[in-house]
Amino acid sequence: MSAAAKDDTKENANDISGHAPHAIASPLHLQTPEKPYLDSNELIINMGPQHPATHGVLRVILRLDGEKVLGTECVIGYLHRGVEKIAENRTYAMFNPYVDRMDYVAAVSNGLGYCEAVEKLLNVEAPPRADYIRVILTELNRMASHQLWLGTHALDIGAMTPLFYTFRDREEILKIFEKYCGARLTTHAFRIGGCLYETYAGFEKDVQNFLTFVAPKIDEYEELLTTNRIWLERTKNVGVISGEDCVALGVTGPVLRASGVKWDLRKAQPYAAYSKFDFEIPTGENGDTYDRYLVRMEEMRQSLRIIEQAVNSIPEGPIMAKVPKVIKPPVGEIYHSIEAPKGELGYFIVSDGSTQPYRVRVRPPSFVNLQALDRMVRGLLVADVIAVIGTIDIVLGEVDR
Amino acid sequence: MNPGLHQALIAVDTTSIGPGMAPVATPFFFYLLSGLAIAGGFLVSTRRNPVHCALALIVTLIAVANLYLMLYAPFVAAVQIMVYAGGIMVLFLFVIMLVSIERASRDRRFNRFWPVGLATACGLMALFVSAFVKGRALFPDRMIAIPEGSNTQQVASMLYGEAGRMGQYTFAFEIASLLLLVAILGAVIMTKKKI
Amino acid sequence: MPNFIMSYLGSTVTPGEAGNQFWALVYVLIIFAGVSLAVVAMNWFERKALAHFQIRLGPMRVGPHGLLQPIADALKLMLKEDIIPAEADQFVFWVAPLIGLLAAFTVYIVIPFGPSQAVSDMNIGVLFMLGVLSLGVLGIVVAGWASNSHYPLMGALRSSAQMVSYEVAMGLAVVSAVLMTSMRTGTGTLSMIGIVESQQQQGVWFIFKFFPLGFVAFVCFVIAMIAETNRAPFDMAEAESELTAGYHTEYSGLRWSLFMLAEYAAMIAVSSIAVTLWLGGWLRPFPNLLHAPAWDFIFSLFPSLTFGALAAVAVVGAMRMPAHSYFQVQRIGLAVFAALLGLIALFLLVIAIAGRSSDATVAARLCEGIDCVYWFVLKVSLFMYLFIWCRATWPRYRFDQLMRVGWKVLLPITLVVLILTAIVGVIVS
Amino acid sequence: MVPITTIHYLVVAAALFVLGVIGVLTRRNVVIVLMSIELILNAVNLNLVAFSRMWGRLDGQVFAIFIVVDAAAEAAVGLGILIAFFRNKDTINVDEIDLLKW
Repeated sequence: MSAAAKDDTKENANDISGHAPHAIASPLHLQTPEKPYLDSNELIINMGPQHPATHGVLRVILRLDGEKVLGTECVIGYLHRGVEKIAENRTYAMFNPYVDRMDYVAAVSNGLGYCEAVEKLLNVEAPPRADYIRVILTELNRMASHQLWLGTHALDIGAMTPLFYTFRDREEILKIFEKYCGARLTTHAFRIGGCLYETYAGFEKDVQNFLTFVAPKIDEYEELLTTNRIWLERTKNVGVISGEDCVALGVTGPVLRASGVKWDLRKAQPYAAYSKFDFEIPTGENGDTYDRYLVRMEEMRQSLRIIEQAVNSIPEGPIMAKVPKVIKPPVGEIYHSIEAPKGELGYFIVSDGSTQPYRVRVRPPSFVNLQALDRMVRGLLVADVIAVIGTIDIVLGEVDR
Repeated sequence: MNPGLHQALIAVDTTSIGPGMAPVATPFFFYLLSGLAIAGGFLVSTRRNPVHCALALIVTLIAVANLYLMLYAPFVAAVQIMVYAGGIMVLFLFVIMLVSIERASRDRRFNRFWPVGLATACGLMALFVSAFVKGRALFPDRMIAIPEGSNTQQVASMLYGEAGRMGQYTFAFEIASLLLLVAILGAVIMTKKKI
Repeated sequence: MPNFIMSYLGSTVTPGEAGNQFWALVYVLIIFAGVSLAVVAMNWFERKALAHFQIRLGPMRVGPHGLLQPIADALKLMLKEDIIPAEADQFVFWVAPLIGLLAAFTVYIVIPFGPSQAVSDMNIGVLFMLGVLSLGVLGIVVAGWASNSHYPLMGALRSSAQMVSYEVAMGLAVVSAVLMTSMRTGTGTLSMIGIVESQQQQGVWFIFKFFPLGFVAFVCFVIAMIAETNRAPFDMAEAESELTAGYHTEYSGLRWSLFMLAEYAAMIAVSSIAVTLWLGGWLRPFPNLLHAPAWDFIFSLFPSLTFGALAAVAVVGAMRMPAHSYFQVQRIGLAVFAALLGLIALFLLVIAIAGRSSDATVAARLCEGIDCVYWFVLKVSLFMYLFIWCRATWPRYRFDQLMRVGWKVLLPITLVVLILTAIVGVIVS
Repeated sequence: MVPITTIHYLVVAAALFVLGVIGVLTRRNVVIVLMSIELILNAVNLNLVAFSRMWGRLDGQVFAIFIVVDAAAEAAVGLGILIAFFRNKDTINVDEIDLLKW
């Protein structure tokens, strides 16, 4: 591409981002893996914020040599709503629905993390029945999140059909949510201290029906993709990242496990009722896109196992612990993290003893995992960038908050 | 050549090829196609933007291919369209997009020596005109029929030979294939960044 | 005047060969209208078939079972504002869709729908069609460049590289089929009609000739033809998730629909070529084996039976419409459509009976013509289904993998097949 | 109307040839110079095919095919050199390509 066109892009990039001057120049300061011959072939393009494959409003500035990626820079913040600041002006209970809007694909997990963090701060424990309900809904939500990931990831790589299959099955999960709490996506299912709603009549039966319904469907997805030659070519050895790199970058979740690190908070520091269930942590070996795919597929099956055990052994009893009407935690701070579908979701809450948190800081898995993008796509092609963005499984609501 | 004989030759020509094969409205299509070809050629040497030049050249190439068809050379016409318009011109467009065009479209169109070049071309044209005027007798008006239906077979037998014999041009044909191979290698080596 | 019009009917050569300009023009118009109609039908069929692959219904609202959806879409696209980006090269932007369209439609001149149902039978037919098809890439390249935008330019560069590469494999596969035409007679032919006739003479479709050589060449051609028309899984040029829409990102409205028209016309064209070269073109199954007037009559019934079956499907659809008053219009519409199909079936039936039973030249020729066109179109529609099937099943290749498949897999295979075909041909004859 | 004979084709070919020569000698952009060379080759081809028709022999057509092959080779190598040059000097103007070594 010509020098003139490149200059145009640079200017446009600056106009849109509106960064301070030193930040503006950064795309050109990206490290190059090898010395360029001459820059006559370099091309800088903006992928996003309006691009069908960036899962929302992610903007990736790509520096290309032909089709080869020399470097990337993610520009985020197009969906920034100031969730953490909002928390400082809301009571603890009032802030609860806001967290659902971060990772809106896995809203139940977000709520669980927040409720448990505040419970720790208050020093209360949810009753066992509430814990079991929480596990069932959270694992259902993990299924839903992975299904949505699979559909969109396959669509990014060009396979249209799995999207509709996964959406058909995800619909059943959303129906259960709707019957339980009236909402499908941003559920606000849990309250601080337990659950607000008792399970509806036939809840167990619905869940068990879903389990028998969905198990063969997972095989169906795998049939479409796992041994598909083109799928293998597009995903094997694409976006490889080593376990050490993952740990160094703070990457968690399936991405970390696919690189061979057996780290799952449900086992490492069990919360809710997870210590009572028997399940495996699937890990990969190569840390490539295909392994991440396999790990997530296996996680869906493990989720089914957990749900089955939980539904079969759900205890009777109260669903709400004794929590004061006005929540006023003692002065102090707490960090509590759970294993969300995308990785470690942590809440750091500082209390000054009033009804409102002094500071809430969220550690969103998508945001941290996204930082590995550049490491994964250097030297690959443009099409691989799409595949890698899909495989990291980001939700921009959570990245930008 | 007297006009009567001339007419007779033309008449013989069309009948020998058969009633179905004779092109219709020959003069009209000839003038249309040659007009297109020359207009395209003019645009190639005058347009500022290389992509416009390439499009004009494609028009010229297709018009010339149709002129070949009118000359009963369908195989050459097909080769012209396949190799020139479908292959070489795509290569040209590819290269135009790789190298700077924005700058080229702002730059001066002609080089420093353009008056000299133009004068030379005018001289050449004068030469052609004088040759056509004085040497009219060299180019008889006759057109000898070439069977169109077996054109491809005949060209093939000249290139490959038939019935186990080498054709007249088989050796040249092999050399040409070697030339192409060398050209491919040369182009690859030339454009590779690291060999 | 009637004599002038009727002069060609009863002839057994193409209008181009008969030197009949009037009928050549009529054939051109018929083909133009037919291909446009086929593209519209293909549009509806692709959306419905793809939808049913993906457990959804597809268009259902505009007309019964969305039958009028393509027309509504065409209207919408035609009425849309014609946007030319300010920085685009106006003239080139304007002319680019026309180049692709012209290239796609010009190919149909040599495609034989029957022994005399072609505009012209050029003796360089195969070369002509390869050459003209390769012109389609110019429209794409020029469109990508004229948009003056990054994604279209990348799409254009990708597709030019892709189409030029796959043309090589495609050409070699075609050459091996052309080589097969020379097996019995000693001299082969490049004429499309000649190729089908030599399949009839040799008594075998070239897909089964020298099994598996013909079959391998055919498969290579099918892969190359999917790549050549920029369809999934080779839709690099317009990879939606990577390059937004590739070379036609900046196009909208009528111009965009011209690109789509060109793409679908090219799909039908390359399928026709595959059918002609390997699947016996217009020949019905077993033309030599089941050669008797009775068999001729039975096979002549197929067109009317097909339309009758379609009419029956439409009738069942109309009866299964929900009883709600909202569906009353749709029910009537579908019934009318069924009646239309039934009428066509009846018409074809009458022609088949009249053509096969009497000696009236015009009726017999019409009947034969309809038979040929029917078998040809049937084979081509199978290819259309194949295109949709591929699109629903496979992910997209990456660009370097695509080039690798083209140069390192297809090219050597077609070369080897070509050489083996020549060797086997020499040994056999 | 005057019947079309060989001389007509020769005149067209001469016109194309002269236009090609003008392009080669006066344009700055090397890509366009190469295109003009293609124009010249086409003019020659047209002559050859017209003569082949005039004499009723196919040698002219065979020569035309060889010239097309030649043009393909020339375009490939020429454009290859052009790209290599552009990469090193960032220009494709004949005025600025005036050193044998850099």
